[in-house]
Amino acid sequence: MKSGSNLERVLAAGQFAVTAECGPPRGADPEKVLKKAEFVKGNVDACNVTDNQTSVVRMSSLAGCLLVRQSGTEPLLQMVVRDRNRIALQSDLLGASALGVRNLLCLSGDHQKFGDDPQAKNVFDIDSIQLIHLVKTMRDDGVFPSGEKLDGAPKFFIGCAVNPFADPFEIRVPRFKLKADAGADFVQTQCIYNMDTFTRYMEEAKKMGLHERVKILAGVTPLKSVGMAKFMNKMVAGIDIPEPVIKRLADEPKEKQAAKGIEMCIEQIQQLKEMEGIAGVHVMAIEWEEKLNEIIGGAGLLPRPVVDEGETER
Amino acid sequence: MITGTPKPIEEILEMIEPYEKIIVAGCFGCVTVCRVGGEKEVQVLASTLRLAREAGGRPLEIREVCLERQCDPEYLDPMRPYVEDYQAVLSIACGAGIQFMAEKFARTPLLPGINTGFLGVTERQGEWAERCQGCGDCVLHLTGGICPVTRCAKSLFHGPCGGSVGGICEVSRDVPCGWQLIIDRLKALDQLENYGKLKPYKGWSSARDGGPRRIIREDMI
Amino acid sequence: MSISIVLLPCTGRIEEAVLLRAFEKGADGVMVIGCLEGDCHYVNGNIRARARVGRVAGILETIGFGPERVRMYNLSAGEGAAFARFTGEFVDQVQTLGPSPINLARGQQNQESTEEVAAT
Amino acid sequence: MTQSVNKQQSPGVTGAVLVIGGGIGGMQSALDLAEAGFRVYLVESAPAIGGKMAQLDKTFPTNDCSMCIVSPKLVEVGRHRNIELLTHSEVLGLDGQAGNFTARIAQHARYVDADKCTGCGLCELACPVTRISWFAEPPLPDEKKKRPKARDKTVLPGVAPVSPGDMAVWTFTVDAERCSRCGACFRACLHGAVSWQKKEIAVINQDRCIGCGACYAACPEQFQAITVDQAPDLDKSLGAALYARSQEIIKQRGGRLRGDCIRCGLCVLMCRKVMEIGALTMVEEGIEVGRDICQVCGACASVCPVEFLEVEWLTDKPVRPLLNAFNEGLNLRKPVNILYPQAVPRVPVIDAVSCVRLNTGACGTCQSVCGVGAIDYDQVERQREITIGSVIFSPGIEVFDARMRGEFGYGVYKNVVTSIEFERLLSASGPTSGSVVRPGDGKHPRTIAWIQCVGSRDHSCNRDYCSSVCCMYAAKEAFIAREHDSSIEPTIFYIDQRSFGKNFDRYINRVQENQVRLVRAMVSRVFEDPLTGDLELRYADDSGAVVAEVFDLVVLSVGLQVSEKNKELAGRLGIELDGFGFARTDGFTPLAASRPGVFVSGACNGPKDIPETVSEASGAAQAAAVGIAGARGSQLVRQELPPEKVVEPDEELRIGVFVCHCGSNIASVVDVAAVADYARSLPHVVFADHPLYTCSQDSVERIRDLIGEHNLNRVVVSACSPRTHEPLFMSTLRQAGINKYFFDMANIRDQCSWVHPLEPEKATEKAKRLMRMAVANVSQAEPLSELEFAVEPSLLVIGGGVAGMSAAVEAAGQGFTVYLVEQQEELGGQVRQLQRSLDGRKFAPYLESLRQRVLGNERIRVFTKAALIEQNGFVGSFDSEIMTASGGSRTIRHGATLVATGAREYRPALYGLGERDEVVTQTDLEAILAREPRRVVGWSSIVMLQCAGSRCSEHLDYCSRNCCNQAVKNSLHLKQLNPDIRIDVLYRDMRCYGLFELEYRRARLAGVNFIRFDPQQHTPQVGVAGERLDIVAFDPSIRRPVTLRPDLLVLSTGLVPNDTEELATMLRIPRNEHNFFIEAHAKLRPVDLASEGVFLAGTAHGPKNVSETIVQAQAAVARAATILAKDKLTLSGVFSVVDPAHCAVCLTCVRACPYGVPVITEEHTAYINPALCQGCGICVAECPAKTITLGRFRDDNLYAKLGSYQSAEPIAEPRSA
Repeated sequence: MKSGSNLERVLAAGQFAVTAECGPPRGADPEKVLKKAEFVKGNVDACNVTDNQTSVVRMSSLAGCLLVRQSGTEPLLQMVVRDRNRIALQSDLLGASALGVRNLLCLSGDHQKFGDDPQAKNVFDIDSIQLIHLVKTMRDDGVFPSGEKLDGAPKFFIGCAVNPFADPFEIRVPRFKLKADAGADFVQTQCIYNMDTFTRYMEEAKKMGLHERVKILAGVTPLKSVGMAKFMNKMVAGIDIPEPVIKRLADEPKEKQAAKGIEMCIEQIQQLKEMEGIAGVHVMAIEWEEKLNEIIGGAGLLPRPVVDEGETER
Repeated sequence: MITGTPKPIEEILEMIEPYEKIIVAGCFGCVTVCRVGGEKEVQVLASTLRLAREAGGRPLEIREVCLERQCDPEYLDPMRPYVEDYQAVLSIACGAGIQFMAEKFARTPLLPGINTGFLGVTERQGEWAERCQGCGDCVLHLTGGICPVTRCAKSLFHGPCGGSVGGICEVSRDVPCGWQLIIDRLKALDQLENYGKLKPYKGWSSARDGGPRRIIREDMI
Repeated sequence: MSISIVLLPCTGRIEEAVLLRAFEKGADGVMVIGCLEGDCHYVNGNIRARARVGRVAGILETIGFGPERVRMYNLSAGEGAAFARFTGEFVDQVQTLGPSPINLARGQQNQESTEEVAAT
Repeated sequence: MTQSVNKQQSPGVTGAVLVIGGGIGGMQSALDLAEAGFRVYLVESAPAIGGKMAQLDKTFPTNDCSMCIVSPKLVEVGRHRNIELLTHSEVLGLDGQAGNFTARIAQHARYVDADKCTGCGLCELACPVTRISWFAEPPLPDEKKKRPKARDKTVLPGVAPVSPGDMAVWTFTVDAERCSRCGACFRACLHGAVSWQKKEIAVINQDRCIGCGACYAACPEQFQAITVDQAPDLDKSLGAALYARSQEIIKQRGGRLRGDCIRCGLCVLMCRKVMEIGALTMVEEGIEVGRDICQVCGACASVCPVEFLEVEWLTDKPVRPLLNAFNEGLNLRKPVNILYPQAVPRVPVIDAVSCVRLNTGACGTCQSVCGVGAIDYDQVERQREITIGSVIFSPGIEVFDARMRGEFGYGVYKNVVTSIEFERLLSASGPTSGSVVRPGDGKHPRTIAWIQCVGSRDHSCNRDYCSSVCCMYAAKEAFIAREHDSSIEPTIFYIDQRSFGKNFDRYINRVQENQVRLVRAMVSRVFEDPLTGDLELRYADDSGAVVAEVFDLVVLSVGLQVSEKNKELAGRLGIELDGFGFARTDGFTPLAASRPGVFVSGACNGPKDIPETVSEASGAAQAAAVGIAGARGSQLVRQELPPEKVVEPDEELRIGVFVCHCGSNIASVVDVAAVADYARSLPHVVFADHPLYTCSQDSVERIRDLIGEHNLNRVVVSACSPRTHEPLFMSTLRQAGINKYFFDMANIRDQCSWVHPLEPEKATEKAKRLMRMAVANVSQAEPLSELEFAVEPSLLVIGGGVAGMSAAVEAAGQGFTVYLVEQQEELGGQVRQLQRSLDGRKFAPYLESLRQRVLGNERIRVFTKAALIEQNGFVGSFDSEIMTASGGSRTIRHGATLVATGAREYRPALYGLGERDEVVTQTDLEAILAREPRRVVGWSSIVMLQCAGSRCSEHLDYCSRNCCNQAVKNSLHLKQLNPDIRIDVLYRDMRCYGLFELEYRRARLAGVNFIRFDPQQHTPQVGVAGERLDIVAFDPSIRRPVTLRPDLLVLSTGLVPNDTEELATMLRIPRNEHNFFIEAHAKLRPVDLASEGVFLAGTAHGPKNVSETIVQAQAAVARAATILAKDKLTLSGVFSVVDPAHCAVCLTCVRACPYGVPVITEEHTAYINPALCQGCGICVAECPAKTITLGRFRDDNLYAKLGSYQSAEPIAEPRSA
């Protein structure tokens, strides 16, 4: 066990893992986090806590993680390289590990242009792949990247994101491989709608044996309406929703589209479960956490297994 | 070349508000080439300021000059005899030129008439684009001659990020994804294997993060 | 209000400083009259002139003279009637705006407006 | 300075050419010849040159303004020293032979002395006559002229209240000495202002007099006892005074507003005292009219300031309006008339039919107002003989008389107009100032129909040919009409869309996109609704049903035809015409008339549009020049000039100012003396004067003397437009020995007196200002030198096909050295693949003889398997590097370059071409017909498919122009070899333009089936059934599909240009998206390319047939000869100069120049070659370092003008070289 986290254990046991995510509030009220965490609780193996997603300022990811854990779910700390230089990154990692956070997701972070503070100076001292490498060095070698010895190495189950739908397609898998080479233990994918492209992606990844080196959690997001589907397809970089998917929603009357979206999401999870190399799903029910239970239960993934192996959570 | 854009007239008018008699100084160097600070722009700016001030009831006397370069001491000398006859110098050279002039003429306030931009190229008439950040540690040989530090909005060393769509960066429709360019170029050069290598963390000490930089070449002194 | 015509080889010769200088010398408005677009005797001089006139209009706006004091018109050499219509229209426009701020400041009574014409 | 005709010894031929016809063709021929060193006599029957093109509004397919592009040509012809213009003239006969002809020319009486006339137009303004009068029989020799007496009188009632002092008043007094005490004045005065008693002298009470002049009119002729005072212009004539007073009253009243009679008395005085009729009298109720004696000249109405009189009310005789022929009779003119505002020469002609002076001896107003004494009523027709070496016949065409097609109602229905009339309605300078209105009621039409082929393709009225231009001009008129008024809905009814020229199809598409409806239908009749004037058209639609549709206006697209007058003229010249009156020529010498030494060009050589006419005109100039090349330069007028004074840097500025009266054109409004006085007060002005006509011969000479007398070194003329007059004054300066750029002109006519006639004080102030600005400008003038470059008299021809070889032979014929470069091993080009020309003659013998003429000519150096790899230099002196197959290269120097790179047949992989033996192209078919004619007997059915790969975006997106004619030619040949063969031609539009229409008709009569298809509805399907081809086409005539199983499918494929990418870049000559070269101007410079000194001929320009190619080759050589025939080229002194001192080598000028002239040199500075600079000033304005200046338009010049327009600024130090 590299970190001993619940997620790592579930995956190590060969169980189909489920994660979800939880965005911290735009304020200091812990209740907001706790309320969201209630919806998550019992439905997942770990819950991502986002780090100033889309460059909109929110409660810090680490604080969010602690609140999530408090409500009884294992947190997964997201960390972007946009806002911290390598000094801050190392320091925050040590702190998170000390406070018992065991899952980590290394990200670049959206450009500040999209947030409330487009005038901010970004950092990007190192990039997300270099962050993976940095965490792995600290965890496995017990040294800082500078070569100085650590007084107690941090323990993390190291993850990162991959997007099979971004351009150019031909380097999507090589880039995945770079992340594996840098030391990623698991990946969560961008939400998948185009199963054809994703299948091709997986074929390539499998050819390189990546599914054996890294646990792949497939990302899904239930669509609330045809409007949301069209908007995401058009406006969100790296999201590819094929026309038939949109049409299936559009064929429903407006008031039934949400239910249809959930039905489609469940179907998709079941398909993914059958796909070789997929170790779990990451369900991103954006501002729709209350449906997690319905979706995950509907996909036959409840209750979540309890895997005991070695040490348990403190 | 160093590029720049004119400062808004309102901002300049505010800057020169206290003065009745100023010099508008252009530069025949980079800012002439990028058409923001040459003789022509001196004339346009001077005329504009005179109009605005006289219309406001406070005529402004302007001496229009254009120096060979504002970043070499010898070229500043011709201004010395008369610079103190004026209350301020409004320079439309780059920030380097303006500062250098400020150092040389200690008793005269120096005002910037342009916003200095970046090290860029003329993509076509009237359109300039950034190519280099002067980071002091060039990796162009590894990236197909395209700089990830400058051309990627996030200066990633292992791009592209998920924000690359159809070769365009999510930051702006007009910005090509630097990493798409690098990959295309590596492919054309048959050097795609360079992509698959992990790159070490960049040392930023040679860039601006190391503090104001200075080059001293003993052999040339 | 009266009009003075300054002959140019092509509106492509007109430049921002010249247009601004006309205002410094007391013009209340400046028309730039070139060939029809796509029909420039010198290929694209009128297109370039249009851009420069646009820039000057922007400058005039920021310094409170009003962008309407400078305008580009396109005419073919045979369109005397249209020329008269354009000048009438422009003079009316400038008259509505009144004397340019600089003329007001100078206390000038006689209002004038110059105009530049491209000969082809 | 002396002017002399330099008569060198010539080798038996005369170095002069007679050009008949002053339209665009004749002008082009004249200019090309004069520039190439020949003297030209240009004879035009109209009073001014310009022809049909001057009447057009816009031109297709570029929508260029016709007058804008033609007027520089007019000026150039008018000013050319070696072109003698004989307008209002006619050729009576031609004797002699090629090389030495004598022509007899009649110069009709113009009644205006062209040498004296300055074109001010005052005569036309003052002339009161507006109708063709019914003149009384002239008195018999011994009969005394007597005043007519009215018997039939009526009164036009309506008098406005008038009191003394209301109007600009003349004063009348009785001359006691002469008064006969008859009391006529007393009786005539309606205002009690005359006191008289029997046997007493009458006295006029000035307090009661309203100045109507009734007394003056009534005073018997033999006494003339009443004198008039305070009458401006009465010293000239009463007519002049009446005009002046009429204008004055109009001015006072603020315009010519219709109203009751204001008792000004002008009409009465005009009729009685000027026209010597006396049909009008003032009576209590109004004006009494002697209806029977009115001569209906319209003079009374034309001086009436309130439009009280209508000529139609005055008489029972038919009123015959004097229609303006230039405006196609859509408005009125005066007997003395300048044909149109831009006319060259700008000299009026007095119409002998309507002029009152010439018919009755009365009036004479125009003569009295002419300030230079140019009116000469005694002028008579003058005959003269001229000797010339060649003759060019280019009299042009007239339009078909639409009355011959009575079913359309032209001449009966007012709202049916011809296309040329519509052209005038569109024109900004036309009768309606460009407003589209119905002639019937002045309403703006919303729906307009064009009916095509009126007087074209019509066997019934002996107009079997296609007029070639109507499809395009109709589309243009419809398009422009919508541009004028976007609510107009145009519809064009046509048979075939014959948009066969370069970029024409694209234009038609654009027109359709702009909501012009095209309907393929023949209109059978037009009916007028007599109440509304609307017109109902009947036609058969696609389904065959007869449709009736109503339009507001109908335009008949009338065809072109040769006028009877020109047929007679051709007879006098002894040249043969065909049955329609077009000149007979041979396809391989397309411009040579039947009489040697006489050449034809333009539409008299078959209907054609402007660019083809211009090509032919240049080509005819070439043909005319070849035979007399030995006498080049022998008849030229040369000018010798004194040396130019060098201006010293510290020389004092001495400015002379001349303020022109322009007769009264300027002086009637502007106080020219005051302007001249003001000029003297300006700094540095040492002399000022105000001549009556500054441009008259004596004034110009005086200016020359004054420059010497006062030691002037700068001159300003305040007069009219620099566009027309600046060259004259500039050359005057040069003749006086000072640099001609020390000059400026203020246009105080157009910009002061013409636009502000009602505000003389303000106009005068403005004239002062404009003059002051010119003085300021000239104070900043720099002497500019006009650079001279030696010319290498040799021509580089690229391409050895028919175009290139013809050009080589032609150029060598003019005595120039020719370098002919051909990529292939053999000369001949694409025509080597072809068999017969459209007139059925074999190409092989022609090609062989042409080849021999090239190879046997010692002036032609041929390089085969060779290519041009580099060209440097500029017009007059290019250096070109030619690489040959051996790998060797050589550099040649030449003055001009001719591009004739040609085109080849397009062979698309379509319909089985290249796969199946029975699918061939038209070229393949021709080869079979030539080599294996017996195969034809074995065929029973052939299908030809037109536009195979043409006019479609996937293949060639243009029409290749030849294919329809080729299909017709080959069909006829097949029918000749095997009369029983069935031929089906599947086509979209049969584009047998011009006289090729006759062949198309012949083919139809010979039984060839023509089946139209519309690719948007039914493209023919080509398949295979069993072993045979199986073609299904929809036949619109029976409205059902037909299946064809031919022995052979012949594809009419188009032409594609040869690869010229490198050449285009090297010579900086642009190509269009189909890779054909783009000529310098689509209309007027069809064989010039954008780079100066580089010309174009043949299919590299666009698809064309062999005759058209030969014409272009001749034309391109004529254009090149205008350079090569000169020893040196003189270029304008106005060009851009880079001062390297501050050049930042930023490339801004390099990128901004539309001609690609600036370059960065090895000395690290931008350089602008003066020989290439066009002088637009774009680079000057763009240069961020302000280090480029342009001759007369430097910042100093512009700032001086701007600085002086509010008040005289102290003038900056004079600039000097």
